[in-house]
Amino acid sequence: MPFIPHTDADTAAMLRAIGVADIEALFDEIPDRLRSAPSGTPRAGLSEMEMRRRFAERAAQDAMGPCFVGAGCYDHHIPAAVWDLASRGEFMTAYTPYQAEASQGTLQVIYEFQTMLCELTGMDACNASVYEGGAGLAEAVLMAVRANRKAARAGWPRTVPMAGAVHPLYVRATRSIVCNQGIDVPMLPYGEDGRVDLTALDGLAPPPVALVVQQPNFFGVLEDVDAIADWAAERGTLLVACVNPLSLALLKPPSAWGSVGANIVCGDGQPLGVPMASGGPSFGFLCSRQALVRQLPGRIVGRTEDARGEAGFTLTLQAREQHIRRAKATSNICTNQGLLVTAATIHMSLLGAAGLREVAAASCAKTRELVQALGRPRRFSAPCFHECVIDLGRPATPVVEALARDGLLGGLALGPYFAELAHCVLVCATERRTSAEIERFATALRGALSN
Amino acid sequence: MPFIPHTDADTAAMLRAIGVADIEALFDEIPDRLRSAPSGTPRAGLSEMEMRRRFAERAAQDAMGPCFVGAGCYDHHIPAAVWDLASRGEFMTAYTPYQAEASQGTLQVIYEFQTMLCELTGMDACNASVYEGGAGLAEAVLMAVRANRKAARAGWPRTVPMAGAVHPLYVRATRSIVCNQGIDVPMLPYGEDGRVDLTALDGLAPPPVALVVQQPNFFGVLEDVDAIADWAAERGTLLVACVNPLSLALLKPPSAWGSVGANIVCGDGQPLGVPMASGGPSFGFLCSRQALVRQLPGRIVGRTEDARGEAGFTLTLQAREQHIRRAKATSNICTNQGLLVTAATIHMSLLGAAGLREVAAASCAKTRELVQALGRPRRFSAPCFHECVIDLGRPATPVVEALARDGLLGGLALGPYFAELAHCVLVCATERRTSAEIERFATALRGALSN
Amino acid sequence: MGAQTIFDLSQPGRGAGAQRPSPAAADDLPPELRRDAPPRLPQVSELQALRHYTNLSRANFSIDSQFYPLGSCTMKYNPRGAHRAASEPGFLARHPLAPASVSQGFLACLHDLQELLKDAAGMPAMSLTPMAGAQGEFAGVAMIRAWHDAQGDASRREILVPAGAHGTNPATAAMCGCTVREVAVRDHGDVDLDALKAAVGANTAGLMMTNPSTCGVFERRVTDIADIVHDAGGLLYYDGANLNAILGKAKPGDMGFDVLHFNLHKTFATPHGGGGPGAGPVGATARLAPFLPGPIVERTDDDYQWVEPAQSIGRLSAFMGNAGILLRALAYALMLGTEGERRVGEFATLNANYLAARLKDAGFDLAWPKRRASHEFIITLAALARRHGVTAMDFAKRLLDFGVHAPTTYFPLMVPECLLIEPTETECKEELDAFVAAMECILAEAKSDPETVRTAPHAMPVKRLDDVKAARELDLRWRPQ
Amino acid sequence: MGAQTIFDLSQPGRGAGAQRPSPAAADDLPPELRRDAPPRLPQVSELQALRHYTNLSRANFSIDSQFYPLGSCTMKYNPRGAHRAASEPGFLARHPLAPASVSQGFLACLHDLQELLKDAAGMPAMSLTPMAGAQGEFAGVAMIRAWHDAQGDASRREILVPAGAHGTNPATAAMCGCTVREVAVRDHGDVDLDALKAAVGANTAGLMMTNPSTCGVFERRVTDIADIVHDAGGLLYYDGANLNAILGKAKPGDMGFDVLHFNLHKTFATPHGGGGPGAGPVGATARLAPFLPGPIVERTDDDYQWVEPAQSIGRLSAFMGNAGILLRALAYALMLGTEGERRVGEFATLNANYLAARLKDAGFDLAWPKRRASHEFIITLAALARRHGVTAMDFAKRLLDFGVHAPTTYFPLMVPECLLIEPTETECKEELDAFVAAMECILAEAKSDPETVRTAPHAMPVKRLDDVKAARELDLRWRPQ
Ligand SMILES: Cc1ncc(COP(=O)(O)O)c(C=O)c1O
Ligand SMILES: Cc1ncc(COP(=O)(O)O)c(C=O)c1O
Repeated sequence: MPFIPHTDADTAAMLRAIGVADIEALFDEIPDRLRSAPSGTPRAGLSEMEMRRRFAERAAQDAMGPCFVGAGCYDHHIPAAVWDLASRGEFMTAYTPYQAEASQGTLQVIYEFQTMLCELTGMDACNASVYEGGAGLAEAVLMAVRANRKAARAGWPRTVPMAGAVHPLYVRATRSIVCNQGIDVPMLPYGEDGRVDLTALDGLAPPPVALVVQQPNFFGVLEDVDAIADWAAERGTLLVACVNPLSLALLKPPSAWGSVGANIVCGDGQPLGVPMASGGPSFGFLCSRQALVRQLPGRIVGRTEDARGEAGFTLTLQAREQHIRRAKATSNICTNQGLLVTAATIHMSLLGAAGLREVAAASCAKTRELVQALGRPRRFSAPCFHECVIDLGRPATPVVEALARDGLLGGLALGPYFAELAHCVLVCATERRTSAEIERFATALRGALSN
Repeated sequence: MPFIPHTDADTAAMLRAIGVADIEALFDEIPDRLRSAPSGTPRAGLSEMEMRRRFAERAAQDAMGPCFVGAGCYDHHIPAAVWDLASRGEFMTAYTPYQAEASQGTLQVIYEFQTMLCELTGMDACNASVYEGGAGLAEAVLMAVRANRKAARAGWPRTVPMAGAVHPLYVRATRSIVCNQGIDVPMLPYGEDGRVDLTALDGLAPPPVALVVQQPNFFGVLEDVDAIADWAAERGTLLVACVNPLSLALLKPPSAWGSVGANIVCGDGQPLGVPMASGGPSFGFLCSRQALVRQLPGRIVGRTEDARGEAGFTLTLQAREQHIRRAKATSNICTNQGLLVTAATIHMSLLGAAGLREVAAASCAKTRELVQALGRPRRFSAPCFHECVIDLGRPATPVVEALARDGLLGGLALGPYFAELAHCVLVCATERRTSAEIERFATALRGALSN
Repeated sequence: MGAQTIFDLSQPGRGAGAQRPSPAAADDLPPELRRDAPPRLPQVSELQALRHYTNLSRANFSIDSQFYPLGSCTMKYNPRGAHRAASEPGFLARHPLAPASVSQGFLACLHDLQELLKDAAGMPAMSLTPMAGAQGEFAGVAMIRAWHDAQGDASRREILVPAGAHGTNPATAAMCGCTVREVAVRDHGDVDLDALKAAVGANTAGLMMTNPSTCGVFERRVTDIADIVHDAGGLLYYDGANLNAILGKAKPGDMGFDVLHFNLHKTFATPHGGGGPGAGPVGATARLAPFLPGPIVERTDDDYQWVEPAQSIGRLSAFMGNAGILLRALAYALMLGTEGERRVGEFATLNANYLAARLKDAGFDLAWPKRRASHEFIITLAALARRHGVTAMDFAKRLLDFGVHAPTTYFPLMVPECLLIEPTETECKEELDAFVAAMECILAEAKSDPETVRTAPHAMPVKRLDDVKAARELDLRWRPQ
Repeated sequence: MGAQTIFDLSQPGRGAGAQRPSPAAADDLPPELRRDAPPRLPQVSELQALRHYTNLSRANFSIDSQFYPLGSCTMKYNPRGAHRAASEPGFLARHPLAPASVSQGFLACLHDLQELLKDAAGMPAMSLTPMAGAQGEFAGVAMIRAWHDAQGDASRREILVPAGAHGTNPATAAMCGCTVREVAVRDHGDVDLDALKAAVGANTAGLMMTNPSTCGVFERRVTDIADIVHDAGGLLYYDGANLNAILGKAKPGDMGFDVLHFNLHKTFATPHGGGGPGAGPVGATARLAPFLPGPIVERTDDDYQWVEPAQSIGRLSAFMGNAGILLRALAYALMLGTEGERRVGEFATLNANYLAARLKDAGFDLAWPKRRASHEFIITLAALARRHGVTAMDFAKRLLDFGVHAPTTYFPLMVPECLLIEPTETECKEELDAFVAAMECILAEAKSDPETVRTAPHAMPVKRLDDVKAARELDLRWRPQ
């Protein structure tokens, strides 16, 4: 029997110490009619060997050639050291660092992580992660609504519009979460250039409590974030910036958007050392200006001193959290995505600003090469980052399916997300894609389109 | 540039401290005509990402279906914990434990390993590994020749016969090593049952210094070790037993062979948690009776006390070794196969005697199932362990090549090792082989034989 | 050294050269959108980073290195085999939006896990998507809300929780736009049924509870509770954090619960990762099934497909959940088998009752001495605190010096100076005995030398940390001196 | 706790259940060949084993956690990328006797490595099979012997080594059936040419030496040495343990050596593994090439093939060598590139000379103050030892308390109370400065408080260990009490 160390002698001695005849007796407070065995035919336990064989076979079933899909999850190189370190038992099997003195490793990692994210985003504070990008955006919206005192005082409606090209799956997650607090999340239209059309908002009075913009947006297009930030600042609307942290190695930090910058920055950390792994676990991050620190959800680590006056780290501002503040907490989040934060911290240490910049630039360049090689028109005119919408001139879903049968992920068909883009695919080529792979995609696409 | 941390400022400060103008100046004692750059076109350094892509492609090139070859290297299950632990930096990147106080981890692991091997073999002492099975057998032979005082006194010729079915590659390695000390290694014939034919020795006077027997032998056949051990003991010939350590979970330990047992036990530890990995790194082990401890080559760990009287571990009997005894050392071995010993120790802890016994028994049973399924006659009549020689009735090498093209390793063709067995293959099915895989082999073989 | 950060090791121009792709221009990005100055990330060599994080890891306690009798957290052995199985290259490289047609291996795994969990829950429907217990709770309360709305009963916005409920329960209710009402717990740790009867009414959306409860005892009248809530028109949410105690022995579905979550990072042994990730699959009875969050895997005759339940509360995250954790949980469940699952509950309970008995003998006060411990139990140090000025927190910190992680302190809130102790089934008797010995030793110290206990820990990388200073003089990020 | 072994944790009937295959009978094995009683291996749970070995690992120093200025050992950073690359499933699962036709990926890797190493050696032939430096030496001396035999000159059985040669050199010569003769080293660390001339003769098989030598200096008259030996009919063996110093700067083949080995676990950064494994490829000039040990990879027009050299000394192991280490070395060399290789030698030398200069300033005596350090250098504490009764060993042990591994002590043998210090190129200036600070601190202690130094270490898991007792009261295996 796996994992249980008790010998018969142990069990007997323990039962004696308790003073019962058998283990069954320990369940005597459970009413008989609630006792039940697992139903169906009993499953024999598999040995580790058998279990791994099953997993290996199933994983092999799904093995694919090169991946040209991004859409919030990117196939970047991860240095071997990242997961060799993050998988050390002391990181991987540690509990939440509530006992600070026995958790200095985890705590210092988070403190370093917070610093790195503040550097990337230009914000003053960062939490120790939320679940992922979509749920993180929901937390950011809730936070913005809580934090906009002016709006609350003035009784503005709880409306938080989103730029039209915010990741549609982030929008869905945000809506299902924030609707329970009566927050309305309307979508703004996107223009022919692929960027948000703010004129749709111009008439609004009172203005929205907060506004969400994504940079680069779902289409890979770069928004005019200066104009958006200024629009929001002028109206007392809090600006929530949803960003790809890797892009910030090249792009202006949200703190520097327009004249005053964004108020809250969120996003998904997957590009920072997290394998695609079907999209999870990854981690969401949430940063803010100093003024909003007490509205942040989730854990935050602070540096302090020990009884000898030496520096050390501990969870702080816990009065925001559910285990202290209960129904009045800033969020219900408890378990977060700590191990991924550890990996990301190590990843960023190994890459540094220069390395991240080169990864971002190489991904941009590869995507340019890809678009060129595919020879199909871009759907949107504005500059893009490392993703791009391509018009195939016919329904895209069957084409993508055909490419998949050919063994490659040839972009994301957009029809299921935007009916008007049913002929389009969103493609991405990270720094890992070789010219040979790009050529393979181009050839396969030509084949698929000629059928 | 990878791995070198020096900034320009560091380099400048360091050169200043040394008092030279540039790094070049530090090489001024090398005569000019000996200075040389690498020849050929310079190779650009690859990033880790590029390097790993190359390796991944090449490894994928060699990916094979199920392995039915043993012949000294076996496809056993290895618990995930084994290498997760052995790959911890503290084990993997530690140096030889010469500084005992800073190496208690490695030292205690070796002490535990020595104990486990003594338990398996029944011997009194074990070293901390030699390179592998073949070189280990050479060390055992050298050791036996050094240790047989009676033979030396009596001036017996330096002859160490080997049983005819000792692994032919072990024989080759042993010969190339021991021939330099003028030791002759004749092969004894094997009989129709696949076991050694000792009658060939019976006439010999004086008897050989030592005798080597392998159990199970290269053909997978079980030798009559009791008779062999008694034969050797009666004549003052030292018996070197070469064994598969896994088999000792089921089989009689060499200490119990005949009335007095073997004197020296060696073998390869690969079946104890070491991946096949093209045959290396694995490790050789060498065990002996107490009387011969000082003749053991390589490192040995002993338990002792520290200055407070607490137990601790240290390298001991170092006066046998090259760094102390130089030309009079028992061997020139320095770097051994330590990390593999660590893995094996963890492996044995996880499996325990019962687990090893079940692995061995399951491998025996699978091999029986395989032989049955293949439907070809066994070549040797004596009982076998988890390998078996099968007669294909036609030259085996092309058949094995055909099976390989089919994606499976269908046994080892024996022609290159034993001309008289050119129609035979040595097959093995470990506990990892499924009935489906066995069926696949059987079908493929039928196909190959019907061509 | 303790607090030398990676930034302190940084030097301009240093880096890990092997991690840099070949430089590429990105000149076509509009200049006004580019950043002026690079972020001040560390500039260190690969070895410096490796050594820094290796040594930081060594400043942690973990299951792999210590015993963690941490009540409510179920810190049991996290099988390395499950970790490796989930790390198969084919799984790690799978893009979340890969078509289902080329994802049948992955979908088959999720489907297997759904089936397994349904059986353990005693419920006919399961969604794997919630990323932790709290997100499972959120899903559950949102489903309860949506159900009432679908019945045209939009006034039901009150969630009841027993006193001592875990903080995520009230926080979840609030996040779902509900109000929270506490129900008292009686002497022996059971819910006060009279108080419950008084609390339910037309506004009752539902009740959230654990069973075994956070008091470490099995709620004996759970079906009465279910009847009271159901009769009042409410629904019952089962917080599965304590499921380890009854795995293979009893099913929440049989107790009258309508919806539940699992903490796979507890009951199904996936690692806690220093705070996460986890997974909180949510199960439902037939009437709540249409409201489950998506996506869910459905098996057709030909293959596996993603589906969204008809009246789904929606997505809770962009993709499908913490896939890697789900795979680990499946690996664990497969290794257990039916028999192994049953033994989990049995030996978790045996260990807890043994430890309770031993500690009682050693002179510690059990919070509910007349009850069976479930998988965990509570001792209260209130008397000790009064007598020797040594608190539960002091005890907890001192335990660290003995190489044992502290039990959960001051939870549940209604037991003064308490330690909530959960040994789990994967610890052996010797480990439990060593814990008792440490507790006895600290108890003796508390009497003879309370200062040592009060100023503990002494053998950790840092001494006791000043939390007040941390909160007052916020230092949330490194800055150059 | 320190010395609680895995056997002390064992209980009859305990085990790691998930590691047991389904039981199978092996009834057909002859009863007289079966064992009576099972070996007394540990019976522990998976968690017990995991925790035990995790904690044991934490009692080690390692490159991943500490600086190791260990002369002659080249303890530099072992890239994790190389480790992962060599761990590709396709490589780990490859059987050593798989036909070459289905091993082209692996053979291509070996061939690339052979080519790389030939270039670094300045020699036209290379065999990868030796499993460590000492086995490379064995191959080399056996080849020298075989060459003389092939010339019909079987009387040449004497191997010369400079005083202070590494122990493996004389031991190898002896293992090859040769006798050993030492040649003196002069004041500044160079070989005494007169002594050499006197030593060579009709029995001279060859000379083994390192260059830079074990004295940490480059042998300036190496070509004169080569001429003397060659003129006397002998051959020259290059011990490549110190090649890190001249990588990309000079080649042994150009210096007149006939055969050499690499220590890939030094120069090519493969991990030492707590004692091994390593790899010791052996290179040869054209005339010695036919004698190389096999197998070697040859590239034909179509593919890669295994070949055995015509007059090969034979196999040194059953299969083809430490494949996994060879793959790691190739990965490392590929990441370096030509330019990176050159920088290895340069920065290894820079670090050594910097450290030597700093220590000299700090008052330490360099063994050869007038010479350039190569990648390593020697300080002698003889004066200190006399004055304060503090030995080089005491210094070494005290360094451990500062979190630095001790340098190599008492080697080479001819320098009294010496420390051989090799920082390697992968350590940064701050690390070297911290080492100097520690040395200064210990120097001050040696004067003010020698007892602290003499009884060091104080911060390790154990105090100084009793080696004499270990050798006198041999305890080489655990036994039940
Ligand atoms: C009783 C109880 N409920 C809910 C939770 C929340 O689960 P999670 O941390 O996975 O969000 C916990 C976690 O500790 C718990 O103990
Ligand atoms: C100078 C020298 N030669 C030879 C060797 C032997 O190499 P190995 O330990 O790989 O057998 C060493 C190892 O430390 C060495 O330093």
